[in-house]
Amino acid sequence: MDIFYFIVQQTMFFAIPLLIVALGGMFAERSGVVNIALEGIMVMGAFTSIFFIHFMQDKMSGQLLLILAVLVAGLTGGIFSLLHAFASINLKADQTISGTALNMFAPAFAIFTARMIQTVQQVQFTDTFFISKVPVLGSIPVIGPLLFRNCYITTYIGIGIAIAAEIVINHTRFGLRLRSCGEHPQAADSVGINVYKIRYAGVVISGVLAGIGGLVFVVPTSTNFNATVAGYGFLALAVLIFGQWRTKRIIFAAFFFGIMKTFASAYSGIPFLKGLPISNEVYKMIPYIATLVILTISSKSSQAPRAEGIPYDKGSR
Amino acid sequence: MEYVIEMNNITKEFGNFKALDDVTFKVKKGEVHALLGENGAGKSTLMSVLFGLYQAEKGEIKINGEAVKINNPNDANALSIGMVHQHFKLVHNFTVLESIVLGKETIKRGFLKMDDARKKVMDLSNRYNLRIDPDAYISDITVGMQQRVEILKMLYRDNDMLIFDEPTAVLTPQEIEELMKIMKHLVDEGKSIIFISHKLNEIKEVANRCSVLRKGKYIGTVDVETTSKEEMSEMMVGRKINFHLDKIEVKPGETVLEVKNLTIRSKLSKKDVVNNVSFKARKGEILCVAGIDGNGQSELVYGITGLMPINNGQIILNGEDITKKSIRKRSVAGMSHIPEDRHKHGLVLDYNLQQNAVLQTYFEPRFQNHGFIKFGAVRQYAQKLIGQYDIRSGQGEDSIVRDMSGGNQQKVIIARELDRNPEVVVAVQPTRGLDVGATEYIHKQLIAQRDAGKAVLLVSLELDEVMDVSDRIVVMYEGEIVADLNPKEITVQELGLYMAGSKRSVNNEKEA
Amino acid sequence: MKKKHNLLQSKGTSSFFSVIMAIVAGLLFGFVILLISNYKNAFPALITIIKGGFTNGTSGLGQVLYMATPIIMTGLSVGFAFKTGLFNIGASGQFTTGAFVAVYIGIKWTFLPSGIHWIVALLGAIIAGALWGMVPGILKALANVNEVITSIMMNYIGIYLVNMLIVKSIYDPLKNQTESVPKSAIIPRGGLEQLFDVKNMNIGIFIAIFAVILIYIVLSKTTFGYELKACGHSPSASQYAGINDKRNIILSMVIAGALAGLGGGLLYLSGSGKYMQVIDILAPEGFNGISVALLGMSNPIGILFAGLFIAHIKVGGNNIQLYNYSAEIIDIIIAVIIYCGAFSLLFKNLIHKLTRRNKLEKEEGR
Amino acid sequence: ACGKQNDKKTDTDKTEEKTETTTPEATPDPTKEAEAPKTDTYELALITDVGTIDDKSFNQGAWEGVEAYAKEKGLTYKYYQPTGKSDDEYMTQIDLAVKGGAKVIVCPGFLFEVPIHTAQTKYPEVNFVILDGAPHADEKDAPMDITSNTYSVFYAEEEAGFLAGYAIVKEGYTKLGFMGGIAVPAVIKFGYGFVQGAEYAAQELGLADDAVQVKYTYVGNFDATPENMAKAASWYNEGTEVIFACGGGVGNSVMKAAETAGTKVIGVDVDQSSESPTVITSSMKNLSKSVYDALVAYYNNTFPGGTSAVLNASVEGVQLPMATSKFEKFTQADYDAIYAKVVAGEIALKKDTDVADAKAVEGTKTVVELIQ
Ligand SMILES: Nc1ncnc2c1ncn2[C@@H]1O[C@H](COP(=O)(O)OP(=O)(O)OP(=O)(O)O)[C@@H](O)[C@H]1O
Ligand SMILES: Nc1ncnc2c1ncn2[C@@H]1O[C@H](COP(=O)(O)OP(=O)(O)OP(=O)(O)O)[C@@H](O)[C@H]1O
Ligand SMILES: [Mg+2]
Ligand SMILES: [Mg+2]
Repeated sequence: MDIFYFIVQQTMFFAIPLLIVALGGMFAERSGVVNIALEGIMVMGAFTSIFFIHFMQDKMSGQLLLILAVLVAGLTGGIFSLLHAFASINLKADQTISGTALNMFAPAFAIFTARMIQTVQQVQFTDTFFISKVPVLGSIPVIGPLLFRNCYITTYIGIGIAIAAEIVINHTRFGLRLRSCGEHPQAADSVGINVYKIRYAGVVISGVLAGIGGLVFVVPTSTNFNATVAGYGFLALAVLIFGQWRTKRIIFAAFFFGIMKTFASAYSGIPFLKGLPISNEVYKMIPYIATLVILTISSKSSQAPRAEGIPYDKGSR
Repeated sequence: MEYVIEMNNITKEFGNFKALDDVTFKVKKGEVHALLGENGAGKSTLMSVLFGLYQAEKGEIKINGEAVKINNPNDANALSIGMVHQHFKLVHNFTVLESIVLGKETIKRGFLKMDDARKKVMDLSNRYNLRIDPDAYISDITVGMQQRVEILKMLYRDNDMLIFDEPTAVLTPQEIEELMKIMKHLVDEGKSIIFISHKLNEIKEVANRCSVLRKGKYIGTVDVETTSKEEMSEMMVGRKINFHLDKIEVKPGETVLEVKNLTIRSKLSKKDVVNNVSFKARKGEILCVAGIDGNGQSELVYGITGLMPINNGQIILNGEDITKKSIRKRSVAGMSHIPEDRHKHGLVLDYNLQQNAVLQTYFEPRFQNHGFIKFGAVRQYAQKLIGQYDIRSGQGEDSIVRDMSGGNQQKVIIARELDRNPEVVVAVQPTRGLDVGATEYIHKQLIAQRDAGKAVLLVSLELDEVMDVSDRIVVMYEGEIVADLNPKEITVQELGLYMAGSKRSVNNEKEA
Repeated sequence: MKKKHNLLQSKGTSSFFSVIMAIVAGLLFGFVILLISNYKNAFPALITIIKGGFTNGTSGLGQVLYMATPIIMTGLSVGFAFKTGLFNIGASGQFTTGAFVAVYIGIKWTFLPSGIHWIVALLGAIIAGALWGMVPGILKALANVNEVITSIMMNYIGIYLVNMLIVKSIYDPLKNQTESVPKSAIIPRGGLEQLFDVKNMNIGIFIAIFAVILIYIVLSKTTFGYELKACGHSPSASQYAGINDKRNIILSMVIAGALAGLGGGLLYLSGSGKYMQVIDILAPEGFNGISVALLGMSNPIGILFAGLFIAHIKVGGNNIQLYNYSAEIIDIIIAVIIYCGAFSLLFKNLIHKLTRRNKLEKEEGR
Repeated sequence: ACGKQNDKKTDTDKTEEKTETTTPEATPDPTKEAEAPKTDTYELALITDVGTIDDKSFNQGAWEGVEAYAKEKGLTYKYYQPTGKSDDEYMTQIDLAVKGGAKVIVCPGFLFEVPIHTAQTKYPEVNFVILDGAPHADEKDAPMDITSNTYSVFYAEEEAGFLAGYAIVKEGYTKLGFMGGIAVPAVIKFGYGFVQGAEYAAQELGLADDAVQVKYTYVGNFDATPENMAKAASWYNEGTEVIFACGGGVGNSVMKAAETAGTKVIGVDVDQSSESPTVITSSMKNLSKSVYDALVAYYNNTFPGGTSAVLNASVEGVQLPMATSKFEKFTQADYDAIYAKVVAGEIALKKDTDVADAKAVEGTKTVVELIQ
């Protein structure tokens, strides 16, 4: 049973950042803007927020600091994503252009700035956020050890974001309008919806979430930030597509990938996997191969938002 | 306050192209006002200006006598103007209800609250007899229902001035009739309607007055009752149009295309959308497949041309069994195809006119040499087609097809498909959305093909076209052929009965 | 006069101008950063960046060519796929597998005569890359799986698989990298090492240029290219026209993969003392390829110059270390240049408008 | 043509070296001079290898040595960062450093073996210090070929690992882990030494057979990744008490896992105690000291050029930072005692070249569980 709890707890560390960022990507793409800048935005979000923690940790600590850092990360991501929005919405440019540029810019900027400020590029932080057991909730049998021990508040933030995303996309006016812009912006425009504004909103939400995702990625897995999120932005993109641009499926995809990753990296501590004559490198490949296989089976009916990637031009027919 | 809508001296430019040049257009309260003009005359553009999708460079708009600025559809909406667009603006994976309320949602604390909306929509639906299924997805409903959704969108917004941009181009005769009734009903309730159509019969039937545009310029407004169709069309194109098609008698020759027991099963519904269909198309004959939209005509054509796999049956072209042949092989064997959906199938919209002109022939020796394209030959060929088929566009053979008007896009396809000197022409709604001039031209081209001894398989939803152009008519109903008729021996009314499934003269012999 | 207008109107020219604008903007931005970090040396540093490969005589130029070769190939790979409507984000994995097979053949197939050995090794790289590109192609064509996600997956599978195979076959455990490739499998120098003061200069750049020209011809002069682009623009219309779109999707990815794979071979057989290390990092050349393709506007010739340009200012960026600036500035500059590429549409429309107005006026006058 | 020019240049440089006036490489090529008129010059240079200058590990350790000496003597100094990883690209950096006026160039890492082999003859007036490697030609199994302007430094990592393994078992831990970055010689030596140190302590303590368990793996990278963190977490979850994190950024992942599991980490290369409270000690090689010493020697004209040294305990090449270690039972006296034994060569340690894998260095009291 212990090992089961352990697997679930570890899975969270992989799945939650992927989930948050992929959901961010969903908002952008369902508004019609492809956002391959997720990786770069994650780097920026993680960079400023970890820096924030680095400077503030003498004055405060614990969950308050982390929540403030989450705000900083989101704010940074949102602002940074405006560049993407401007290029792909106002300038009607190919959306891979600014995405690629942002991905390139972010790590270089993070390294450059960190060195300017503190001479070393790693930004150190002290982890005062770890929760070994949530009071009361952690004591519930099964559920407690599963969800409320050895965790970070960011896990709940992630889950909260997922629930909110589902509600916003499917049950609010904004969500309805956002979806219409991603599928048929001319239709949206003809009923008086400002496609540009909605798309800006979509991209900025994706930026906010990707920024938060960057922080959520770093906090549980390292003691410093070294200008990289190890390709998780691209993986989040994959999770988004795997999840067929739908909240519930994205949640599934993120956790599927997270659990595969957990098996792949923690197999040596998992009894039933430990004995198998499978090498390290094969284990590393498994999550990706499994994803490929599942995709092959499940993609026949997959349909991206129809207007995704196409700049909206009022005049065009 | 005589006019509800006054558009004075409107000028609209796209780049340096004047789509509207000093156009004046006035609509009275409670009338159906037709707007007539060739393809590309600027009708849709004028309406888009009125609806706030485009801003005019010059001119003023008065609504109910007051000068207004309409910067976006919201402004139009606020002024009680609604529009059914030429190309429907519906989101394919929204439900009917969602589509109607989009942009004017009822909400409670930010959350959608559909119940009120549903009630209002259903009330309207009942009141105007606009039958819809509020929970069906747009992608699953017929074009006719989509149109009703579009109309309900306007009514839901309590609009008084309604613009219908070519609403009938995609409808079946029955649906058109229904729409005419609805329009009259709406006008009776005091609403004003602008009605764009290329079909003079419809204008005659429903409109009070008619304004004519030609090449972006305002020509005049006439009273429909006192003006003949001929007069109106002359105003429109600047010359006399011959409504009577001169067709010489041609004796059909041997069979070119034979379809035997063709069956196609839908992947989604698992129904036989084409059910054991057999017919022969002969040389020197225009065989028309008539029927109400959605009775399997599209699938039949997809099956014949190879765009869709068939489940059973045989297709024989000039004695050769092509059932299993690729699209390319069929095309090379002499099958031309004027597709139903010109944007999806007929054209590579981002290619220029030249490139589209050789879409079916680029691999022929006249256009390539060892895999290398002969650019000079392609250009010359495109120029030839442009001249021959009067294709109009900004930059001639270098125009990107996406930027061309719908009518001219269609002409590119027609030119390409007919110029290949095919054995059989499969034409699906070749004149959809085209003005009378262009329609006349295309009909003449089809007849010329027939006169030259080709077989023409024409799929059309328009009864006039069916009756005028074809030499023989087969009627499809629910995937089956229910009648094989001679147009000279039946009336339109009779044909309508076959199409509606209330009469049949051919039995579906499974064994045959 | 007429000539001039045609020149300005042609797509190529206006693209060229907008790229120049983007470069100027990027350099200006870089200059600002130089000023902020240390204003004293900012100007000479900027000059050094602009001079790039021209700073150190022939050795600098040699370096540019060396650095440009692999990213031209991955750029070509990405750009070619773009042209056919596919986003090949998997150039990295194709590059890696190509490199591995090249190195493997180089090390193991020493029975091959020396004039042939390197050619076979490069062919191996091409085939490996092609296979790696084929998987997303097949999955896209037959199972409707988005090629972006499969390419990302194939990148990771590629790196881990190659790591495993290296360790099993051609591993130098002391250095955690492959053994060194014997001379017979190293791409010939062709006398270039005498022209350029770089020890290991070779004819790889010519192979890359050859690939560029080949792809250019295929895309713009042949019926095959016509088909591929048609599929890229409209799969349904291509299908209607009897073009086998599934086959073309697969072929596009195969070709894109082959190009990236060849890039891997060219780099690791360059004899520059570059070894494949057993490390879990995706080859950055693949992602740089996206930048190169975008900067080159997916046009093969444009990609060639984009690759050379990026290598050029990277060499410049390396040299500014002497002014005590860190080389990351170059990445920032390149990012800004690519970003400003987004303005090209704006710029192109402007040129278009101007020239069209002139043309119309002229026509009216006539 | 180029080759000739080079020869000429080195000739002139040599003559200059004799007179020992200006910085080397200052005169020969007037065009080059004209091109870069005002660049600052840096007398001491370091070129980073795979990591960065601030990697909290190998490169940084070496850099600190350069920095310390330069600051002390008021010399100009600078590091250079290659644009890519290949012999040519390293060579380009050496060229650049020489152009930048370097007299001594420190190159951390065996990746510099081939480039320095070229550079030591191309720039005879410049001196090179290579850490963890010795120059040799670009051929398979080429022997070491070192000239009088190059000093090659190796470290007895197995001794450093030994000290750590010994101390940790003495401290009372028996469930150990070794998480190496990539299986390069230095990392392997650390690992083997660690296992042997554990065994030695277990023998001393008279523990039962197989009392000490060591999980042993190389993760395949030098980065802080969630994968590494999950791997470490799974070990801790299974009962591992201390992990020797031997691979740059991998350490940060392991520390993270330890922080959440409430367990311990052993750092590597440099004193990593400041990185995380979980770092109980660090298995150090005295990178900065050895670099510093080499520079001192150079300026005292006693540069040990032409030699390759293995810095071991006897020259304080390796150590545990006792001052910052968080031992409770293991005392300074214990440390001094074992250190003396290592210095005296009383303990024969097996190295990477001696045995095939870590399984082969386990003893009766220690079991190694290889995780591949
Ligand atoms: N055009 C359509 N025709 C038939 N069914 C459809 C259509 N569009 C969507 N559906 C189905 O209706 C359901 C709701 O669709 P929707 O797009 O809202 O996704 P969802 O299941 O609500 O996912 P999420 O909540 O994550 O957005 C889905 O099961 C979907 O398969
Ligand atoms: N967004 C646009 N950009 C450039 N040209 C346009 C645009 N919209 C319309 N045009 C051009 O303006 C002219 C008028 O187009 P419009 O759609 O108003 O014609 P129409 O009268 O509605 O024709 P149809 O009967 O074919 O619908 C055409 O020549 C068309 O090519
Ligand atoms: Mg939904
Ligand atoms: Mg129109």
